[in-house]
Amino acid sequence: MSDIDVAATPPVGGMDHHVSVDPAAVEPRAAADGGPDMVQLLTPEGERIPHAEYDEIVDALSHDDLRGLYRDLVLVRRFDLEATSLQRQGELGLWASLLGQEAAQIGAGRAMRKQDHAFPGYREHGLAWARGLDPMRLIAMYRGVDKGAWDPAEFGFHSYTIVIGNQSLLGTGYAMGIQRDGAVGTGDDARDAAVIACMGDGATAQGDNNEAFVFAGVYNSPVVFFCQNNQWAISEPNARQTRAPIYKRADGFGFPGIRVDGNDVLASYAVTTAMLDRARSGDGPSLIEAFTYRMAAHTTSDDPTKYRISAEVEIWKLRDPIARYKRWLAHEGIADAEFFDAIEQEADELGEHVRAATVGMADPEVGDIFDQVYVEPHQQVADDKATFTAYQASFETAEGA
Amino acid sequence: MSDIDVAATPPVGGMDHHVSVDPAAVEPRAAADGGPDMVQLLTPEGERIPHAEYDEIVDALSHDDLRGLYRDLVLVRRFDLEATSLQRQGELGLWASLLGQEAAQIGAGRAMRKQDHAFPGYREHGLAWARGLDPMRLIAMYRGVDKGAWDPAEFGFHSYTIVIGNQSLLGTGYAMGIQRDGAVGTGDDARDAAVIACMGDGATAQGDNNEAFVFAGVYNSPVVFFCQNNQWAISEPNARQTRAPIYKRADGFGFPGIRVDGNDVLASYAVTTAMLDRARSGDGPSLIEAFTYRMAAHTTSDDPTKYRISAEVEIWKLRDPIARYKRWLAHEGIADAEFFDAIEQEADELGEHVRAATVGMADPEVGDIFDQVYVEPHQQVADDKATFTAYQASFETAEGA
Amino acid sequence: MATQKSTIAKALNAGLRKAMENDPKVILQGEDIGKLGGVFRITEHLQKDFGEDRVIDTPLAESGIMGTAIGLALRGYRPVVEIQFDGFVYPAFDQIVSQLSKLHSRSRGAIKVPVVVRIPMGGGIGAVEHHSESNEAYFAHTLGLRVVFCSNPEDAYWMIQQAIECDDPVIFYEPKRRYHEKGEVDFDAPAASRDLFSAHVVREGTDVTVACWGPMVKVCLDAAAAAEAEGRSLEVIDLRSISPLDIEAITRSVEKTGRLVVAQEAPSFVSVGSEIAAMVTERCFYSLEAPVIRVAGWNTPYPASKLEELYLPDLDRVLDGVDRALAY
Amino acid sequence: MATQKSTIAKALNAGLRKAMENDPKVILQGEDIGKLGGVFRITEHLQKDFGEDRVIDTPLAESGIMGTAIGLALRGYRPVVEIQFDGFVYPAFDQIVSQLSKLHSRSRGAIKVPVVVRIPMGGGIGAVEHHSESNEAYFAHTLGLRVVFCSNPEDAYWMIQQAIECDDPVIFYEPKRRYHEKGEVDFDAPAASRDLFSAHVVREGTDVTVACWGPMVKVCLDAAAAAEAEGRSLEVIDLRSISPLDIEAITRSVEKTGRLVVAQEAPSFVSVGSEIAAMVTERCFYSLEAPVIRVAGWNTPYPASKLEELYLPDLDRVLDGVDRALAY
Ligand SMILES: Cc1ncc(C[n+]2csc(CCOP(=O)(O)OP(=O)(O)O)c2C)c(N)n1
Ligand SMILES: Cc1ncc(C[n+]2csc(CCOP(=O)(O)OP(=O)(O)O)c2C)c(N)n1
Ligand SMILES: [Mg+2]
Ligand SMILES: [Mg+2]
Repeated sequence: MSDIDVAATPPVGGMDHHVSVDPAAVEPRAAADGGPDMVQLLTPEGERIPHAEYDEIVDALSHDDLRGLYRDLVLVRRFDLEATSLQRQGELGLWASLLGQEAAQIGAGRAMRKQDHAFPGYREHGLAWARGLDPMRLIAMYRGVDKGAWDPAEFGFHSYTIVIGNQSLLGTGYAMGIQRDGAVGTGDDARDAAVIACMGDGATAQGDNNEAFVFAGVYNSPVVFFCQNNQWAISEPNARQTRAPIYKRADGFGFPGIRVDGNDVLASYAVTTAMLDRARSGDGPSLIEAFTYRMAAHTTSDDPTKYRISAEVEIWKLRDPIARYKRWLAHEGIADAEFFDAIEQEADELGEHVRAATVGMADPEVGDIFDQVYVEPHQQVADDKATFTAYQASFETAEGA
Repeated sequence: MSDIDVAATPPVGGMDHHVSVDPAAVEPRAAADGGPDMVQLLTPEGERIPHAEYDEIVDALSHDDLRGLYRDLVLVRRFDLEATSLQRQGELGLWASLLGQEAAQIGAGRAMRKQDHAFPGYREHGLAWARGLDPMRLIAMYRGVDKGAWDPAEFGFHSYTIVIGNQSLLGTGYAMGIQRDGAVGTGDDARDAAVIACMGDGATAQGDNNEAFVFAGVYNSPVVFFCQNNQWAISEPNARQTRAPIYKRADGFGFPGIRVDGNDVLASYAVTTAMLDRARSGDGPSLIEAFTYRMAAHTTSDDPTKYRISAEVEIWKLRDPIARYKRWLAHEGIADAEFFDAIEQEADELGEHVRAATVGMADPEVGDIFDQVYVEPHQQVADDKATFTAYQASFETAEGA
Repeated sequence: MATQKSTIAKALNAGLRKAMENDPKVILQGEDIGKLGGVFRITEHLQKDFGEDRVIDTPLAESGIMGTAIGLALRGYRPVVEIQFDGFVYPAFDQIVSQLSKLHSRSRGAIKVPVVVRIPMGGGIGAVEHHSESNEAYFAHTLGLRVVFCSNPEDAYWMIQQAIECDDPVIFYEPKRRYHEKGEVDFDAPAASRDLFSAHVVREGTDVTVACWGPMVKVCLDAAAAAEAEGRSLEVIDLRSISPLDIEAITRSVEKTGRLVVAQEAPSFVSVGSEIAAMVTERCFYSLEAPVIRVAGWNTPYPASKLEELYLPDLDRVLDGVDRALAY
Repeated sequence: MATQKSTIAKALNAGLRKAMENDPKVILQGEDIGKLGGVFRITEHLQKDFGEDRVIDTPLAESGIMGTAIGLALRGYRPVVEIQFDGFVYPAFDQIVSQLSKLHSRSRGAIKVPVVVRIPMGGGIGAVEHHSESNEAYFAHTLGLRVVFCSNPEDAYWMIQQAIECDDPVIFYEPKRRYHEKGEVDFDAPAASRDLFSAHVVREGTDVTVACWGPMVKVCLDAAAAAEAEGRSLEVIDLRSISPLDIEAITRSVEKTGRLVVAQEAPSFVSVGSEIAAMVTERCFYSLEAPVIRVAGWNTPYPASKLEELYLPDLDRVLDGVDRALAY
């Protein structure tokens, strides 16, 4: 047909451009649904799907509990939106929005008992809320007033962790401590404890998370790995982080993995409850993949229009976690318009409180730079603090003079 | 029955001593066989078991090839034993014996094509042999003359790697390079290439190896992860490294894992051949778990009597890779006593050669300390070399005077 | 086109593009460097123009990025790796220290690993933890690596090209708070005409020498301008490379001025500043009128961002260092 | 039992045992530390006596070991981690730098992470690559960590106990080539009676101060003995702790002698020796008769073991350093 020798034509840029795997070929597109293995109790339309294993857990919830979940979802979303707008107005250095992931986090957080411990990343505002952490602590961190200075012991909620993967190992070690305290499998509901260790979809690629799987498996430790697959790691889709669906990772480490609809608060609650029970009773670790979507930018510094199409976001809007839950509550007659209005009102108040408290937040003590580097005195830090203090004082003297 | 309150008795050392998982409960003991999933073509008794998938590959081997494998096994074992005894006599700083793992390595090494590349750990003497590396290069490294100074490009056999896990990522990156060179899936037998990346059973716990699985999966790279499960990581059994059988790890990363009898040279050859073919033709990575046993100490510095019972070693002696292969060759009439004698003779010669060459090996050049730290000049290294040289010279002057 | 105004960010982008055009073996790897163009947009448009096989969005695993980059280098490629922020290089530390820095000497020269590791470094952008670190001391102490910093658009352009051409592994630090500062760049000048590893006297002076690199160069130049108003003449040296260290250039200046201030963002304790002080004192023992003064980040972890202004050495602290040197 | 002859290895074992007896929260983690007792037998018999839950054989993953140790500390335990060899600490570097060293300040003091990281360090045992490194500079530069070295059996015994009692994370270096050297140990002396973080003048002298730590202490003491024969009086200081650095002790000695030699196995470039030189020069500018002389491993990766004798500073090189200091 042609006298051009095709084989001899050098590929563009010296490369064969067919070597990359087409992401679409190995993993469903981000807009895809979670597939048949996904545990879903509430459809996006708010219809309740029966489930042999999990109905019992959900059915045990009182109407108060169920309304409480709704309240959590709405308040956390409002808080998050307020934080985003505070950042836009220059009041925060950065904000990582949880928009779209409320159900995954509230479901998991409310499945925890007092004695359980959560090891979060940097986007776990819903989990923090469920653990009783004052949201202003999160604001303080993103405002740059501190680095996340709460006491984990107080809330069973550990430091926000920015370095991807680190917290899973900390959580696993903590769970090893629970074992050594004899607080697993005693049957005492107030004693047996477990850990939730959070990770994102992108984070599953990190060595630390896989080592956490190894340790938890080998020691049969009471830790639930809770992966929020929000489809994106900044600009990279799932297919750039793993070739297999995330929940399938667990099996090769010797424990169960489950995919749950992360936009379904009942499913997230039920599956997490079951896995925490399993852990507390001594049956070891598990991996929950909460299939959800990051509706906002990665953080306020990010511009998602560079890498994802809005049609995808539109599809996920139809799967909104709050809308479906509200529909179901109303349809079942568990909550009425008055209740919804009251929550709306409370949300407004929370928003206003957060705004006022942020704007009025005191700057940190300058001593913070030096004072908690070590528990016990350290000569070089002490010397630097003295130099710093004298240096600062020299200005005051100069100004005073 | 007793008036002692059991619950109130504090556990010894403040701990509940029942929290550890019993290793035996989660993984078969080291002496167990590989289970029904294991690919085996030759029984320990030397009987050939037919296999629908792999017979074809083995049947394609000529009698010369088959005798060649025997020669490899015997010579490598002899070399290894000689090295061990040289170490005992103070000629080597250390030796890591491959005793018992010859078949796994020779099978894999002979399945490679010239253009393939292997990324070894520190015990891959059989693989090195199959790639044509002069065994004296290995001796030089363990003698402390150099740090493994061969040119990987020359042999398709990369540096010995001591830091557990590092080489799998290097191998995966190399495989990504093969893809970019358009040397995958072209159908040209002399062009399409693949990588073998080695790891031990203990090494599967390391973050790097799991990240290598992630990268290879995501990019569908032509790399075969070759894990020699010799049941021990120094003193720790498999159960301390993973809760699930190793070959099952692969599935959760999106590619196949296969357990093969690592003491069966035919099976190791066949499975590796199939997986390398798969990789070269563009179908991506795989994990081979070669189920074998470390018959010797971890290294000459190790004392295995501290942690394993000799009965276990006795069981594995009955599964010796060379004995079973010899039996089969003889039974099939592929090799006769004369051949076996000739190989024995050759092995003796090799042993003598290695001994003589080791004892006579020149010490390294002192310049080696400085000369290959950088490709291009570096002021501080140059300054140190000058100082060193002057300092050395000062003694000569002093002695001369 | 002669010289043109550009930012460091754009100059780096242009330098990477030029290197990729010149050599098909140059490939980029990192998190979000493809469609997004990197969180700082340093690789913007490069994936579109050079394809996904040369501008590789990697899984979120720095040891993996580094290890596969070394593997690609073993295959003959010249990978340029982007570490998203300074504080995220540590998962790759093992691959950098155990493999990247050592393969050449391990193999007695048979292996070359021309990998460039780009790290946006330093503070001053109001970021959360782990995003403001100056960790050059770790890599400078790791023999087998080269460590360089660009401080302005002009240098950024040719330095990144030279780093890529260098057959040794190079840690290439970029002062992230200066990414968008402008300067003249001669995009036609051949990269090879300068020396990546020699220091540059960016301002001549006679009273005190000030050695600095990366983001501190501008601070020190500003300090020198301010000092001039007070009748003090500072000589400012942009070291560019801290491994190797162009000690001759520093000592030449110190022999003249008799005084040296080293300014860096990193904590002083066991740092590059310590090394410069030690070396200069050894070499200029009789010409030094004062001990070498180090102006540095405090010996603490990087603080919450509301405190970073008090942490980072600024113009006043540099001048205070100068005063201290002159007080002898 | 009064004092008794012991090796460093046995003294460490006894110190660990004592700490475990005193506090049920003390637990050990590492590769092969159980039945085997560690590759150097430092934890010998401890698993037998304290059980598998307090002496934990871990998977082969250093980041995992470190991360879970931190997690255990968060639960109120006091983990003592064994890194099998110096060159294998790097996979744990991220956990050490990003979490271990920073959790206390991140939490404004709410969190304590009393983890001890034991590292058999240094060369001289004819080992293969990665088994002979002196990497203390990395950790000394990491504020939030404490870094100490024992140099003899007596110190090994009480220092390990104090390190375990310390509420800050401690990198505890053990000079592997000296594990089996003997010395007197008072096993009854309470550990608390000394100060882990203060330097110790191990030999008084008047002409030159020699500062050293870990395996170099013996070399320097031998050098001092040899120097005495030539009529030179060396004052030898075993620093014990390099972070914090007992700079007062060093300057006190230097004010007396006017000369300082720092001896270390690590390469000199951007090292603890650099810091000592910089600090001492700042503090003793007018009393120093000579610049601080550093005697160190060469600025290269650790060489093949047949060359290590030429790499490691020995008695002659220390004396050469002394000569150089005295030549001013
Ligand atoms: C070790 C490390 N590398 C890189 C980063 C920069 N970074 C912050 S978030 C992020 C993506 C995380 O994606 P994912 O795990 O899916 O979590 P998500 O943000 O979607 O909740 C990256 C690359 C980091 N924080 N830590
Ligand atoms: C990162 C790292 N940690 C620790 C070691 C020390 N070490 C050398 S070999 C070994 C056990 C390896 O076991 P396995 O992976 O099963 O390989 P095998 O020795 O059995 O071939 C250990 C812990 C090392 N070399 N690298
Ligand atoms: Mg995500
Ligand atoms: Mg093994």
